[in-house]
Amino acid sequence: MPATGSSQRSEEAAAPAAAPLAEEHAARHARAARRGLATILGDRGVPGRQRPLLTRLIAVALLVQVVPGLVSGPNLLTLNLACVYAMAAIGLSIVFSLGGFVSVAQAAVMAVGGYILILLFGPTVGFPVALLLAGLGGALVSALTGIVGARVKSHYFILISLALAETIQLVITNATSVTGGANGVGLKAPASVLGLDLGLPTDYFRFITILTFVVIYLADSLRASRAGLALRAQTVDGYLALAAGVAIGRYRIMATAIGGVFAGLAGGMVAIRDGYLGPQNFGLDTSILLLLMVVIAGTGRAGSVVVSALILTFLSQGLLTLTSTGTLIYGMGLIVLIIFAPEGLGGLPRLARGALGRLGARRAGTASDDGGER
Amino acid sequence: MSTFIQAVVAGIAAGAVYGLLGAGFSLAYKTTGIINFAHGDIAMLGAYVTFSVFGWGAPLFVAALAGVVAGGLAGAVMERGVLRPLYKRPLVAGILATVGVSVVLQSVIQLVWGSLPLTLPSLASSTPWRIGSVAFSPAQAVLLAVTIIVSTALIFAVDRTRVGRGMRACAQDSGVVVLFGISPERLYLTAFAIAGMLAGLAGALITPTIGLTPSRGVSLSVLGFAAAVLGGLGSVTGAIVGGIAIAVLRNLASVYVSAGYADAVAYLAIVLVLLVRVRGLLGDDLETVRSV
Amino acid sequence: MVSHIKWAGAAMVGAAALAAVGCGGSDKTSSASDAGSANAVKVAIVQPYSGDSAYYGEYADQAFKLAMEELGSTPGGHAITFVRGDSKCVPTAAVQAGNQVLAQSPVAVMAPACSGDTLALKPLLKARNVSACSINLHPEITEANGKIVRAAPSDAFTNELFAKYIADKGVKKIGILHDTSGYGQGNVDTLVSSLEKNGVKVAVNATYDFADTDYSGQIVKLKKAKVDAAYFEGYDLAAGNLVKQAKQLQLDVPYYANTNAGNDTAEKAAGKSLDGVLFATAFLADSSDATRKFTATWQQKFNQAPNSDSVDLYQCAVVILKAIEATGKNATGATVGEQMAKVSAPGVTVGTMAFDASGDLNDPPVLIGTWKDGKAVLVDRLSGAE
Amino acid sequence: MSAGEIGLELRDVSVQFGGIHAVQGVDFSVAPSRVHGLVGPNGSGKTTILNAICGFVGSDGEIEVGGARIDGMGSYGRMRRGLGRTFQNPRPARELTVRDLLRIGEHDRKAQPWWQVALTPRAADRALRESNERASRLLAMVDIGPGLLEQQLVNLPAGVLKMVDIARALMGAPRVLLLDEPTSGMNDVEIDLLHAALRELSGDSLTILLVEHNLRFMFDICDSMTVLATGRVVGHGTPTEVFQREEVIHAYMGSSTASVHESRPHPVEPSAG
Repeated sequence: MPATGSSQRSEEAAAPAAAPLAEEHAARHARAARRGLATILGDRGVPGRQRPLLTRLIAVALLVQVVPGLVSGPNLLTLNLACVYAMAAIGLSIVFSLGGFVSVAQAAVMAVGGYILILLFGPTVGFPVALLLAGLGGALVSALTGIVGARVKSHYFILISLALAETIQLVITNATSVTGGANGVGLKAPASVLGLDLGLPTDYFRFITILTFVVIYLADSLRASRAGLALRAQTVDGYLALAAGVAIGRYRIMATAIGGVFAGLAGGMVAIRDGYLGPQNFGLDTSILLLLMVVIAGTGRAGSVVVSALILTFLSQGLLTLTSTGTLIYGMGLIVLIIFAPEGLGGLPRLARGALGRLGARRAGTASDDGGER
Repeated sequence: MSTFIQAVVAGIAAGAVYGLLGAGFSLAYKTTGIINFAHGDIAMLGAYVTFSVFGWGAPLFVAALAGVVAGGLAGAVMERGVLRPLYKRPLVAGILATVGVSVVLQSVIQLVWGSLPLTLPSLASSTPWRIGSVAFSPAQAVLLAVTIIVSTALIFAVDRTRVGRGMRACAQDSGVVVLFGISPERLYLTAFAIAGMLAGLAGALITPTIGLTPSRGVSLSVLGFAAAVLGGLGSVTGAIVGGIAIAVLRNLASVYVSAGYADAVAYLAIVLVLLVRVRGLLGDDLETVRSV
Repeated sequence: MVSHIKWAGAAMVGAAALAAVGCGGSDKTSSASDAGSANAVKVAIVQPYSGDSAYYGEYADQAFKLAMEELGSTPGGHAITFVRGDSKCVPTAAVQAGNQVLAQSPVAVMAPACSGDTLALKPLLKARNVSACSINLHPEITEANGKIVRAAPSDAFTNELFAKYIADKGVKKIGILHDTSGYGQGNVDTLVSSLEKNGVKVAVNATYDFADTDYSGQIVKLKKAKVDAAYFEGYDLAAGNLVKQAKQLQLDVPYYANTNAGNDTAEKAAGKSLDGVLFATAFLADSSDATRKFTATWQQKFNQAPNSDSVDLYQCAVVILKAIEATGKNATGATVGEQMAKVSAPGVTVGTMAFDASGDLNDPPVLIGTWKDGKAVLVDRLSGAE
Repeated sequence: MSAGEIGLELRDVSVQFGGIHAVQGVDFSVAPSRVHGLVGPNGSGKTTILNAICGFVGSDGEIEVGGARIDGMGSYGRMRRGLGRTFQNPRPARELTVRDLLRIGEHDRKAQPWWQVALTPRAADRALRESNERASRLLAMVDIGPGLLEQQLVNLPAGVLKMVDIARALMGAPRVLLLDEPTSGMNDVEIDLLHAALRELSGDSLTILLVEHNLRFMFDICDSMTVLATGRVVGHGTPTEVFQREEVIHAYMGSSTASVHESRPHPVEPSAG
């Protein structure tokens, strides 16, 4: 009672206290506002509010209807893989930009989900149940890194995630009687869901698109929620988060768990896509590729992670194979991008808008009024 | 008992090279704060250069020196060309840039030397001496001796020279090094050049045992990283000890536990050490109190 | 508003990426002839083209080059376009590469040189009704009415004879080290069961990882078990390194090894340590007139000595070309596959290549070789005519 | 203002860093509606005491908020018991806006499961509108218009950032507000605004603990003070009492104490509330 009362009352009486100085003050803020005009114009919209669900649904419906007609053959398969990677990368972006963990274990978390699905799914366990369990398994393993990782500093966390990833690899490779070892293991039955035959690349695309949009929606919701905000605060300044009453440890573990759910689902979908799983494709290189997707996307919305996943997957399937020169170009491109686009793809439009904003401000002269309010 | 001793002795010899890798890794990290995932690839570059120079008819010793120089150059070029703009940026930017360098080095190696595995003869005979029932070869002895000499020199240099003290100061506060009359940029360059030389040396030393393949660098980076972290990031002595500890642990695990899970045992040990040590040092999840 | 612009931008970037890959990414054509002509067919080569095993891809390309020079580049009037997939010696990558190339409807596939890759590809081949020729040694590659023929002896066949050979040498207790690859696992599984059938006890059966640099732990384990023989399985470099490190640690027992120990790389890695190591193989340069002739041709053309992999890949190229030739006008995956199963083509390691009902080579060669003064020499011939 | 109540009380609080006593045996208590100041030279342990109250550093001794013990709790538990805290140098996160920061401040007051945003977007929007209104009202108190809500923190002048940080602490509706050097980085205009606002706040039963170098500001606003030197309490009292005691003057500022006595009280009406 007294706590809320204090701020309530003071709000009413605050204005007259500084009346003589208000003008100068307002001018100062207007100046500040003008300086940040470009940034405000570039703002990602009102946080906490999502793009209307209807728009998203229409977008999914369009994609699901149109794309399988336009894209076919190898490109559709790669597109499907890109969607899988996008899901895992969105998960990693939660672990990374909200949890504050630089993890190189995301591919291993995918492997856990993948193996859970491929070993469970069959006549007795249906596909939706197996996929959910894959997500759950991913969450548990990923949360483990969070629990251990919350105790160490970031450089050491990388090694801890590396240790987990290598251990998962070793278990898969050595437990041959269960996992098939390096030879891998095949899917026991064809999967279908919602009337879609997931063995067909077109139907697989329809399902994975829907799934990816669900993941994007959930990830954006998390980011926009108070919990997401608390997590973002925590990555910037742990004391600030503590001072706001955020239970940092618990929240970070939650972030790793949620990131793990998405990776587990993605792993399960790899198993369905290929009809086969082996330990090798969940190695360090895949984890690094996912980390690249996240960093190149910048710390923006899940949508930009999808874009960078698309680009990097097509690059890694096209440019990277068959020649060493392709790899060379890829490596150099990587370095250039990291050096010259500090905020990744997400930062590029902002840079552009910043330039535009400056231009616009110069032309309009007094754009400060709508600059503040928008 | 002799099995145990043999496993330990062989582990020490193998671990010495991991230690060298870790020492370079640690030195670069200590000065610049960058975790270098291209470290192992620089080692492979040094090894490939050693191979070529040896192939032109130079004595192995000279060829190895050429490999060391090549490693140093690669380290310096990497620092200048890639890492310099990244020191003020988040950890992950530096890491991914070094991954980029690793990709570039691997493809350069593949373009220049091809993907067929290549090999080098040892610096010394690999016919073992027998001490009791424990075998120990001159090649292993040379490896160990070089590691001890180089790391002692390195520790001495870091402790006693102006540049070395600058590096240590850099780890605390890059502003302070100006007081030593050295620019931080030069220190960073020196640190990466030395780290590269250590990597090149490790590459030249390890090649006779493992041969040359373009993508071997990744596992060497991981080993160096693990050695450096286990020993305590930033400490040269720690890295050497860490490297040897990892190799010995792996050997003992594969003899007495399971060869398939030897790496897992080593990683588990590292994680346990980290948990105890880091908690002991910091007490909480936040390192220090916000400065007033 | 802004977010819409962002999405439009994202869509454009995505589309650009799609277009770029669609136009230039996935295949290289090496045939001079017009791919659009009525008689053009596609042949898929799925091999490691990048990574540490990229030399297999190189061998495969060389094998086709040589075979097309010798048999003609338009078998049955078909201009051949190659579509390549990079399997990286990683089964999952092989599935991805396989999906990509099979989506372009090739009439035949050169299966990847790493067994795990081919095993992972098998269901795809069945689903697409395309046949492949394989050089893999893993026993489960072929099966009755499968879609794969194998131009090399199965490890199951080789190891049955090799195990008996080892037992006949008086070995009672053996220690085995192998890698965790699909090939390594399959090889050792067949060897172990055959050894046990012949009364040899397998005291140690330990694994090492591809990425390992040091095998001393595993070797000490063999010493501890006091084995009276050792069997080392591994790809070329690892096979050599294993032998060398075992010698260094004074594991003073007779060594046996898989076919890769007969390759040049193994010899370069291990040098004199390999002398006296007995390995089972299908190809030795100096074992017959055919192999001597092939070795000379290959050496002259590509400036490197052939090994058991390159010779088997060459045999596969011959099988595929011969099958396309025999198909006549209507070459599809199904028809070429039929012809592959009943092909009869000149071989190198065997006089005439023909396959049994499950796709395995009739009368496959099994040679015992060893190294002597830097040369791989024939010690014994356990199967196959000269 | 009920005299018997206690807003914040410290009994025999000590903090050690690796064997060194940064703070030793500190006692004081502050009643609701009072502003209490901690003064002392650099290194005398003022901020450490704030950190100890918040649980950022481990401490011995008893700490009570509103009559309930909070020592032994984690930081977030203490905040939920009604602590609010500002920082001397708030770190402006690049990607956070003023609105974001204020919503973070509200964290422990309004639990919102993250899936609420996904499953019931309308309720989430409503919650967002409410917190926007609260934020706007708080900002108005220090004469900042609601237009600033969308501003990114990095673009704020230092003084405004400090104001926003204080508003952030108030979003959690604390009973006890801990202020760490609030006036540093502020100009005179802003200091006056802050002064008025703090008076206003303490007018209701908010307890304020203040660490500050601006002695004039302290003198004007504090109801009582504790003087610290090398981690120990060397004196208590009203500002007038404190600044007259010899040992306090010596321990605190040495020569510069003269300026305190010479300076006239700042002409701000303390009776605005």
